Amino acid sequence: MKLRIRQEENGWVAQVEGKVIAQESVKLGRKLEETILNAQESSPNIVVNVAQTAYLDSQGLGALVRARQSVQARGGLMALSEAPQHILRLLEITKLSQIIPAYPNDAAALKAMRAQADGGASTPTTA
Amino acid sequence: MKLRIRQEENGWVAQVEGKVIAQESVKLGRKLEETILNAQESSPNIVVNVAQTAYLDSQGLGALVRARQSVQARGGLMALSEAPQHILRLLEITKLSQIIPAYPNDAAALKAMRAQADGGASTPTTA
Amino acid sequence: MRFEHFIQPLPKSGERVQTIAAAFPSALKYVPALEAMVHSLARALSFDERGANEIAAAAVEGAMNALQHGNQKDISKNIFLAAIVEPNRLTIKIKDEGAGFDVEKVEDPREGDRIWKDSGRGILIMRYYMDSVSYDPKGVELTLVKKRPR
Amino acid sequence: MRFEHFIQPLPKSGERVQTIAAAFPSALKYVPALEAMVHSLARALSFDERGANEIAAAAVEGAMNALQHGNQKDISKNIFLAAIVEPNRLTIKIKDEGAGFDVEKVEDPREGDRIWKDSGRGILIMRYYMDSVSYDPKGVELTLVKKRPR
Ligand SMILES: Nc1ncnc2c1ncn2[C@@H]1O[C@H](COP(=O)(O)OP(=O)(O)O)[C@@H](O)[C@H]1O
Ligand SMILES: Nc1ncnc2c1ncn2[C@@H]1O[C@H](COP(=O)(O)OP(=O)(O)O)[C@@H](O)[C@H]1O
Repeated sequence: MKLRIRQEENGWVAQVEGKVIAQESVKLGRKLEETILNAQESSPNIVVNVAQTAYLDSQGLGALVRARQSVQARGGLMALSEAPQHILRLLEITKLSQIIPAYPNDAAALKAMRAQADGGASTPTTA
Repeated sequence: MKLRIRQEENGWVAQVEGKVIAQESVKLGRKLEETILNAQESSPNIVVNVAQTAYLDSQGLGALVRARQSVQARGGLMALSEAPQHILRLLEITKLSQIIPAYPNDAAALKAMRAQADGGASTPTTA
Repeated sequence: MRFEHFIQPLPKSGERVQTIAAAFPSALKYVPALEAMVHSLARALSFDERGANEIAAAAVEGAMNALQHGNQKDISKNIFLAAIVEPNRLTIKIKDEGAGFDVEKVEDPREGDRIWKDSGRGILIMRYYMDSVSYDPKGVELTLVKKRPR
Repeated sequence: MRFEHFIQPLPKSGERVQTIAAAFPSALKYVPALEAMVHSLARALSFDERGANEIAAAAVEGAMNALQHGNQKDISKNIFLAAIVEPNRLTIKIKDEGAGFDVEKVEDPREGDRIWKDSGRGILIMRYYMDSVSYDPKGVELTLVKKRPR
């Protein structure tokens, strides 16, 4: 796994590449937590870009669920971006698509979360 | 292994990427033989570009030795190009550097072999 | 458990059926080696990248369960892996040295509040990736099957 | 040979020493899975890409010899692999079910006309890549050792 986390104008983007298994899933969870806890803004939003993610194991998915909760506890939102078909399918199979929306790209995800925070509507992608 | 063989003005270039082991070494040998045997020109020269070769096993090296002999039997020459340090070292350890010269790039290799065929001098790279 | 007891009931290698077997200590750091072996094997058996990722991902789920639930991370206990290659299918077996469990009692992670849990999706995911997922009566040996391409 | 006879003399896994063991049928198509496993293992033990390639390449040479010279490509015969992980070094053992050989009698592939041969460089290459290369008296079990980084 290669993980890069950067701050954009409207929130954080975590880019996750390669295979997310075993120790890497633990690391993904820890890094997302750190980012969310240390964010200076009041309601941090975070996008997880999985365009180059070969696959995540169930603990990697668990890390996303935990991050989704942590960010919510701070009044923020989380979403995926650029999810390939196989990851969208995985989210549907596990029904995590109900709690983790997916958008075609980082900008769309950040914009949608911003709009939602402001009370607007969002249009996530579906498989 | 990913293998691409193309014809240039002064000879053939075989680009070898990744790991060359087991069945892949057999394939490398077969493809080089085919290229040399089917070449239309009278004294075919061939460059093996190993810039992206992670490593070759001893049978992959053997395939290069056989190609070196086949090309010579047809009055041509063979050389490596863009060999990373670890491949240059392998050639030295096995002393194959004595029979398979290495050049910094495809053009230099083709030019040197051309010059050598014309009776000129060549200056291969050493580790 | 001795390796022999895992190996013995497996088919012997011959022209039509071949068995690859391995044992890994129960530590997270060895899981990628198991993954790499299964992935590479699947590729050699003409599964495409997607198919090989699915088989490797299922094997990782099985190995993680063996490591965490079965062997309770006791590094002196082994995760046994077998890959049985037949002309039409690849079978992966994963066995641990733990107490076993009853797969019938495992709760559906998609129902109710469980959607908010950060675990419980391994078996579901294996079922999605593979053609067949089953356990021996004791719940220490997992069998995963996927049809080979063509 | 039974797997047990290969496994038994190996160190049992514990906190300081861990043993990974595997058996592969003697077919070229399984060598990449062995390579991938060893490479991934070496990476997990903090060897860099270069070091992991060297270890994997040496294991491939050993496995190819076991497959071709030892087991004579008899697919029903196994190539046994063990990786013994100690704090300061990684040991790879490769054993075949063949008749063995005398490594002292192997000729130097760098001398005379042998430079023109398309084979005979495997052991030389293993010696270059690893810190130690040795055989048991019979010549069926190869032991490769490389110091771990730091
Ligand atoms: N090899 C095993 N040994 C003992 N219990 C197991 C084993 N595999 C699975 N289980 C049980 O089944 C449950 C569901 O497993 P799984 O769907 O993989 O999710 P998770 O491992 O995240 O809990 C586990 O929580 C565990 O109680
Ligand atoms: N496992 C083995 N069983 C029997 N003979 C072997 C084995 N390994 C190596 N040898 C012998 O040693 C020789 C040298 O091996 P090596 O240096 O790897 O080159 P190559 O395999 O290309 O001949 C082989 O040709 C073979 O005769």
